[in-house]
Amino acid sequence: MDLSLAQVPVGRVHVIAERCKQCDFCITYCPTDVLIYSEETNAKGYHYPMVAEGKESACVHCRFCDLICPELAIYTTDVADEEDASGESDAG
Amino acid sequence: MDLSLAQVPVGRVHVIAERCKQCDFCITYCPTDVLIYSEETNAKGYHYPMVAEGKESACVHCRFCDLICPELAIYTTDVADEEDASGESDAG
Amino acid sequence: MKRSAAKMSDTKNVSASTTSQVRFGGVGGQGIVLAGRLLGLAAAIFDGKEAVCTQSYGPEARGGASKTDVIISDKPVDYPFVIEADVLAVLFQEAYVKFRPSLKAGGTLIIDTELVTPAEDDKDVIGIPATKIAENLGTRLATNVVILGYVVGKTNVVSRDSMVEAIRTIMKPKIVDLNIKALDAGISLAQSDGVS
Amino acid sequence: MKRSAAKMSDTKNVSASTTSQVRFGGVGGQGIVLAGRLLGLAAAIFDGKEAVCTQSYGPEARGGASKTDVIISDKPVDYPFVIEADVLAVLFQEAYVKFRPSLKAGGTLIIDTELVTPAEDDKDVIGIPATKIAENLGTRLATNVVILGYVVGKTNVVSRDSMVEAIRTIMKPKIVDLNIKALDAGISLAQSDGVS
Amino acid sequence: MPDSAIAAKVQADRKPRVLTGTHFMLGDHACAEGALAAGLDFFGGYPITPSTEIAELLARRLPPLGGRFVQMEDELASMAAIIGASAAGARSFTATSGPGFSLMMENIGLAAMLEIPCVIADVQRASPSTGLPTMVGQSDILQARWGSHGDYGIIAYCPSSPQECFDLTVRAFNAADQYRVPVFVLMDEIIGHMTERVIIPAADDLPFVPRKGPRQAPGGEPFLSYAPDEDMIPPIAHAGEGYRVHMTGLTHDERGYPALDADTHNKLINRLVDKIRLNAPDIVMYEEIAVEDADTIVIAFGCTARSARHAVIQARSEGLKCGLLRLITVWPFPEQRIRELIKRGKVKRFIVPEINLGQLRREVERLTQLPVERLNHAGGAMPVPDAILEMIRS
Amino acid sequence: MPDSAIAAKVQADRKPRVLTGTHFMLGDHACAEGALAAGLDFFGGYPITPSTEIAELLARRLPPLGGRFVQMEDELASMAAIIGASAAGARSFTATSGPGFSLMMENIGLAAMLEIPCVIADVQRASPSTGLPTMVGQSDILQARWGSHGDYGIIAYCPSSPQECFDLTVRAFNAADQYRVPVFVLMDEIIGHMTERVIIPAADDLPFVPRKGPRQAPGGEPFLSYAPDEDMIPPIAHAGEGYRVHMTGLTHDERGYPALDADTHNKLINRLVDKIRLNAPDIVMYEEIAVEDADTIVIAFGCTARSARHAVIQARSEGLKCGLLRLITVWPFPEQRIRELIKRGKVKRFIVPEINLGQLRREVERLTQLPVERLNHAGGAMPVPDAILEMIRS
Amino acid sequence: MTVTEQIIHPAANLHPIDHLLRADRLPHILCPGCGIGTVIHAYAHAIAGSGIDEDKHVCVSGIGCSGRAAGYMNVDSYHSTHGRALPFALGIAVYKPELNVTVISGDGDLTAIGGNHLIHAARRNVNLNVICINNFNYGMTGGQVGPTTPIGAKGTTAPNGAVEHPFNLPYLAKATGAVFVARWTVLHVREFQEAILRSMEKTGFCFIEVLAPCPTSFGRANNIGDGLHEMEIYRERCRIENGASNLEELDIDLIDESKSITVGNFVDIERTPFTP
Amino acid sequence: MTVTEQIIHPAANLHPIDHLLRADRLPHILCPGCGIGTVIHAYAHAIAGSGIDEDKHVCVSGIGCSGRAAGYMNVDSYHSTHGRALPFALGIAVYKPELNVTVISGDGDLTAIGGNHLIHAARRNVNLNVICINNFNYGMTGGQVGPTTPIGAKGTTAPNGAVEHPFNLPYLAKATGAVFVARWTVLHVREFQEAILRSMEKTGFCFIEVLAPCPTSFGRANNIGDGLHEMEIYRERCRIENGASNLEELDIDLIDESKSITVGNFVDIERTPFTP
Repeated sequence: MDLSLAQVPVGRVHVIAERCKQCDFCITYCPTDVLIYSEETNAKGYHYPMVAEGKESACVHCRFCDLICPELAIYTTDVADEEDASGESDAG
Repeated sequence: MDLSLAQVPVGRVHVIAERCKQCDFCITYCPTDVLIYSEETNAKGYHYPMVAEGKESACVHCRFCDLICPELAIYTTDVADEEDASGESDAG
Repeated sequence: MKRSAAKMSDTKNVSASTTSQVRFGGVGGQGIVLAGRLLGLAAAIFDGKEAVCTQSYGPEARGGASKTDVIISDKPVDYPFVIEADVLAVLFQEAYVKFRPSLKAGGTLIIDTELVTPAEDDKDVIGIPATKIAENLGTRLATNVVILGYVVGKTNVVSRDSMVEAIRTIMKPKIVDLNIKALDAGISLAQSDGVS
Repeated sequence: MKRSAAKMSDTKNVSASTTSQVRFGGVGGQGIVLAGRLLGLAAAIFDGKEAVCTQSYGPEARGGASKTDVIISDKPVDYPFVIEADVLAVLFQEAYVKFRPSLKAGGTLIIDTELVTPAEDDKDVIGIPATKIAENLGTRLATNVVILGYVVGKTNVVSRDSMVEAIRTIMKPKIVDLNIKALDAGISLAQSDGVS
Repeated sequence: MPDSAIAAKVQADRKPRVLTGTHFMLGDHACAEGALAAGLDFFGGYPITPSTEIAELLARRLPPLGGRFVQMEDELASMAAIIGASAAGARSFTATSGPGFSLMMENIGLAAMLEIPCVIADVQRASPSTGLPTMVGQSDILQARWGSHGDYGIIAYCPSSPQECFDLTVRAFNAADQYRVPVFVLMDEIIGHMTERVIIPAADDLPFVPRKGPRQAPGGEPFLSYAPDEDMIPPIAHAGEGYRVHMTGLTHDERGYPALDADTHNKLINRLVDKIRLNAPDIVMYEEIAVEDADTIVIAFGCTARSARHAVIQARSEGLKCGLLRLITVWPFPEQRIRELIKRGKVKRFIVPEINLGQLRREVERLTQLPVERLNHAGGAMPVPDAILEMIRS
Repeated sequence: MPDSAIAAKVQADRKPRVLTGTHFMLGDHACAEGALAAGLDFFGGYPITPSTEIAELLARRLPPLGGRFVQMEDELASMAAIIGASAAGARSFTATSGPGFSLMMENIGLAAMLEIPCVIADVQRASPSTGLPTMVGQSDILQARWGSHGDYGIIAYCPSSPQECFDLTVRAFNAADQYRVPVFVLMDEIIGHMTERVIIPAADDLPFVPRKGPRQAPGGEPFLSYAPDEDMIPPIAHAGEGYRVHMTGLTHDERGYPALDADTHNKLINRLVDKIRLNAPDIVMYEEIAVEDADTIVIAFGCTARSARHAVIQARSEGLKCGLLRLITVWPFPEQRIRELIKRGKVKRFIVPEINLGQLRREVERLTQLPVERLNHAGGAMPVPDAILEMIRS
Repeated sequence: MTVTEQIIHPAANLHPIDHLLRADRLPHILCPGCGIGTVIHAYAHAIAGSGIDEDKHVCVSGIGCSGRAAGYMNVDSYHSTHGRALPFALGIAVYKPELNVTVISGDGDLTAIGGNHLIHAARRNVNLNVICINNFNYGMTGGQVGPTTPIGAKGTTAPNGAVEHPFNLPYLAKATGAVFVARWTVLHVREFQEAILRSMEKTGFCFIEVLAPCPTSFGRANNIGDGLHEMEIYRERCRIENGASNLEELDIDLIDESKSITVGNFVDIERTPFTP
Repeated sequence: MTVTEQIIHPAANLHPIDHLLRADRLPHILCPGCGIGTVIHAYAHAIAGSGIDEDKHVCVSGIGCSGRAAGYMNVDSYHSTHGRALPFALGIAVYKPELNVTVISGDGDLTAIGGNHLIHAARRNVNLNVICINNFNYGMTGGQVGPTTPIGAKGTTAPNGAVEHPFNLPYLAKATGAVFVARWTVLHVREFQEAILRSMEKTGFCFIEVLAPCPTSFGRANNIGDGLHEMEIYRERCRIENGASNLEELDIDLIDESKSITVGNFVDIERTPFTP
């Protein structure tokens, strides 16, 4: 599997909690182990991913959590991009 | 194409004239050119094969005319067999 | 229009209409369907009559007796098949056997002498050498048009000119002249009989 | 027999029959279909009553609210679905929202406190820690039987013995004892309320 | 290895062919157990909701009993395969729902034309097209009669309970063999997915009607696969029995050979239809409740008949003169019985509730000018008893 | 190279799309010319007697006109392909006969459910099964109405002449687009294989009814593919037009999204049936001869109507009070007109000759208790006028 | 040893193999020069030579000219629906494994409308002998092109020549799991007969493609002339390569005279047969 | 450079690719751990990355869990009948060649009931992108085995394990004429997405098999546990071999842990596309 990264930016993790079904893919396959499960559950009763304590700067915006997610429930943005004040996300 | 013969017996040609549709296969592919067309036609108006003059002993009972015939209208028997007085034909 | 109500006049003296029932009998590949279509075309389009052409198909593409019926009338033709043939033209022995009963008493029976041998007791059979004539014209493929020409010459059910138009309409240009020759050969043979 | 004509007596005082309508609401994988079948089996086979069990399927194999209805009566059951539930037991929030209206006024509403949060204005809700109880027995998979036990203890719609027989009949031997424990835990919890 | 697999299954599953006893059983499973009890030899099927439970049970139960279970590549293949197996002598069966039933239509016509017995369960769902796959419908009724091109006869049973899923499936196999015809068990999703008491009799108490075999030894005079007896049913010989049969979907003579003429066709097809039409008195089944003096007769089948029964009994208890005619066979349609009821002159109207837009109602309308009131739903829900009761009261 | 091939064809065949003029034309060819004249864009078909001549003509004529001709692998594929092409905006068409028609049934249901217009010619032959492939039948009449699972509405035209093969095929394309429904041209082998005068009008004189398109630009509010106007027909948007439509055979809401509940299903399916049933007055076509004072009315269609016409005119000339109601649409069935004729009180009986075992007769029986006399043949031959005449006289 | 005379038999009677044919139905309906009759003939000889009880042979056909084959075989024989001969035969073969079931049908029946059943029967390795008579078109309906029509060859539905890439049937059969795969022509009647015998010996899915002339439809449309002329094409251009490894290259091009047609027995392997 | 925070979005809103999905229909009906959602997601990204006008993309599906894919794509999308997605799509692609038509459906839909259309669409080289989601069983109906179920794997219609030899889909696609053939798993999501893009670029019949977990049916029946466990099988046993020449050897055996699963882009050739 190719998890190689183009560069090493800092990413911001976005979670759409209500879509999550707790499949574990994003948490398991995050190359930098950024994610853990939330305490709370969403309406369907699933625990959803969140950034682990101490991992706040660990996301490298590799987008694997985004691409692998069957529910379109998570994605990341490049903090640098945001500082270029480009409001719209073009993660796609 | 394999037209080789096991031995060289003498064959007798049997024609079921009313089945013939004059496709030419037996006449064309007889290895010893035994067959020609009849003058007369059958009920459907087809000329059927018959042994050419001078070819009376030419049939080697290779059975190709029989096997290739789409109409089951011709077969040969081994004269020798007949002299063994085995009445029934077992060309099949 | 959703609905067309026929005037009562439509329903008057239908029996007055004159209708010709022509049947061609043969075997797949002899072009009897073409013969029927030529006749129907000549009648329906160039003679301004009503005409219907139908054919029966057997399972065999080759070797089975088949027929083509042409009904020509001065009134719309309803039933599209021959019930009692005024003319029966046959090019194949099996077809002769199969369709002979469909000829009405006193109807015209035409056979190709080379292809059909009528029953001994079969009277008033008109045998013509259509195949030979066609061969003399260059191809036995024109046999169907020779016999068609004979039917036309014998019955005048359509005009010769309409037949020529029909041939020009349906056939490939390069075989038109040949077939007109075949048509005329049939017509003149019929007229030379002096029967019609 | 091609034909069976019912005696008129069949048609007398049907309304006299006593019928219980029990509905289980949950989500695929919680075993509410099994709960319903156990209840129906106990009633129909071991208590000699009439019983029908039906379930609704959604398109989702997982994640959609689903229900199982059990109708138990001393007369043949015709309509096989709950019209007004005497008992509604729910193990899933969506199912609570979807099926709450089907409970008749004064009917018994049972929820798993861990899985369902009732509306503030929802009165007379019986919340039980079925999941917790099942976990204490060794597996939350027995949650369905715990709540089933509670229903049985609460309503006596079938006898405890029949329920045990039903469990023995349907379930794999190695999990029978566990589920009987779960059943009894539910029953005793219900009776300890002293409501029934 | 498949043999060892079968051996393994026999180990794994020692259940007898006939599950004699009292059960709390799913309708689909009761249908499958009925097929087994009837002596099922071959099942060819394809998964489709809501019939899949039938195949799933047979996949477990049939091989250990020596039968053959094949999941085919599609419903066309399923239908062709069960005809082939039956041509070799197997009691054969498939189960499907609307979309698969549509795909089977061409070969249902073949089974009718070849007069090869087979049984097809159609667990009806809300249709047309994909519709509501998990929800109830009763809208394949006319398709079952007319779905394949041309005229032909069939038999169709409509169970109203899991018990009838068992009983009528057994009966379907017997009728298929007795009349050499494809027979349908027209279930609906509610009946198929309903669990209720099912009593299975002892094997010896089950009816068994064998196929009529040749009354001549093989090898002699040619056997005539299509020479009917007085009951209009010809005896049948199977592949491998030595009779050298030929069967064709073409119009054929009594020997089974193609005979491509209108007279042969007319004679053959009329027999295919008449062998069911004229034997209808022996085939038709229905249940009646209180029709004797009824001015209102409800005609219903399948799950709908359950609500109708409840409504009629309720209405009777209110003193209303109504009755129920519950159709157990929808095809042949019990024309004769309905004409009798009309002739009595007591009935003033019919009410026909169905989970379709009025299919069986059309059959009733053919028989009478009395009002035939409709209670239709296109699918997804069955009528509640009160809806029918309201119509009776009105 | 296929493009060059098309170019070559254009060279080879300069005939215009509409063959304006008077022709002596085969019924099958007149049907194909009707499709071309109606603006056919896509044909997907499979060879089957007696419809093959339709495909063969289109294989020559359609590509040079810029249309697409595809010979598919089977009839299931043919039907699916013409629905797909129509979903992209094509006027699409297939032609078949009984066995192929049976195979198309599932996807005919899809076309009805998706409300995607398409035209299917079924040249009926003697059936069931393979039957008599080269001989006439009229026994797909009820299959055309009920052959797919579930309830749905369709339109079916029955030409009685090559001229009507042309006229009604043109009409079929217009009706399909106007009502968003599959439309059948139910020919029979005799009409399909009959050669007769066909007059093709000038292109501008041909009726053309376009599909109702969206009344909104793409990209704005979601387009509702299933929001009907007052005529019960929703506008349609096609693949590639930017409306991002979704269409599913599942029960769906006005947006086209799956909505798996009984109420949505009931509403949708009732509309699918009612949009034809309630628009029937605009759709139904028939021809009448001398019905005004008739005590005997013959009801016939297709080739059978030709013998019926002859018999009725003959009988009238004999002073018998009879008339002919020739059905041009068999579906929707002209119920209203027949009720009117009955209400006049003059008609004493109906005679329904058909080349099947009494399919349309059933529809007449639903409307009256008057005698409905049958003249049926299972297939292979059409009734001679005298047979009908005898019944009129009797 | 006497000299040959010749015997003209009356119509009724009697070719030595007639007992395996429904001789009362001869002459058959097939056209002069059509190769299907030779296939029927070869199958009869194979039955006789198989050493298997004739009553244990079963023949199943689909629809089309080749589909008529079953109707002429004097064994239990079934003429099913278009494309469904294989699942019909599967039902027989699975229920009565003691029977030797041969499916004889055409290229259109088995590979166009019946293609799905072909690949699944091969995948399952159902114990069937399949003789696929390939005449490159639909004969019964009058010469439409099909999935075996060579590119450029004409048919009534491809008046300017077929544009679709045709199936390479031996490759398709191998790729889907057949345990015996051969291609012959009716001219190679001895080898063809041997191949049928081999398929009768083997347990599993055996597939034999046999090329046969269709003078009336395919021949006429493509100026091949009569059946004999198509036979001559086979004679001139067929190359026997038993065990050919490059099955993916065995496409048939009848039009380009420089291209040879590879025939032979290509695959003969063992694989667990289907016994559900 | 700031440190990451995390943003929890409300349900309604809004993944960056949502504009290519019918987001109002999310969450979809598929089970937790099912891989089909990842395929939908990858197809959306491929559309966005294709450089082709979104309005020119069309998605067609058949029936089954995978058949629901079309219903979630915010392009013109059609949910047809079981097995008929390919001929339905052919009608669109042939009539409007300017459209980029992708068929997304399941193994059962495309290779069991739809198998005939698959081999004929490949043979014709119809310009379609086919994404065949292989989860080794029928999920929607509750886990029956099918033509892709590995021998020995269990399903509700094979309680003792499947005995039929399964299809090797890349080999079948190549043997019938596909111009682009690939096999990936949803874990290889980047490579899979690249393969979809390639199929969108190419004119002709492109076939991508993508393995996806079905925890509820296949996983449970075969003790694989949840979707993650099946993903772990892919991670441990998949071997990437682009351009693999030995396609006939690429059968999948999920049960035997010693067997590797070959994935990659196997075929990428040019052949005259179907333009009737």
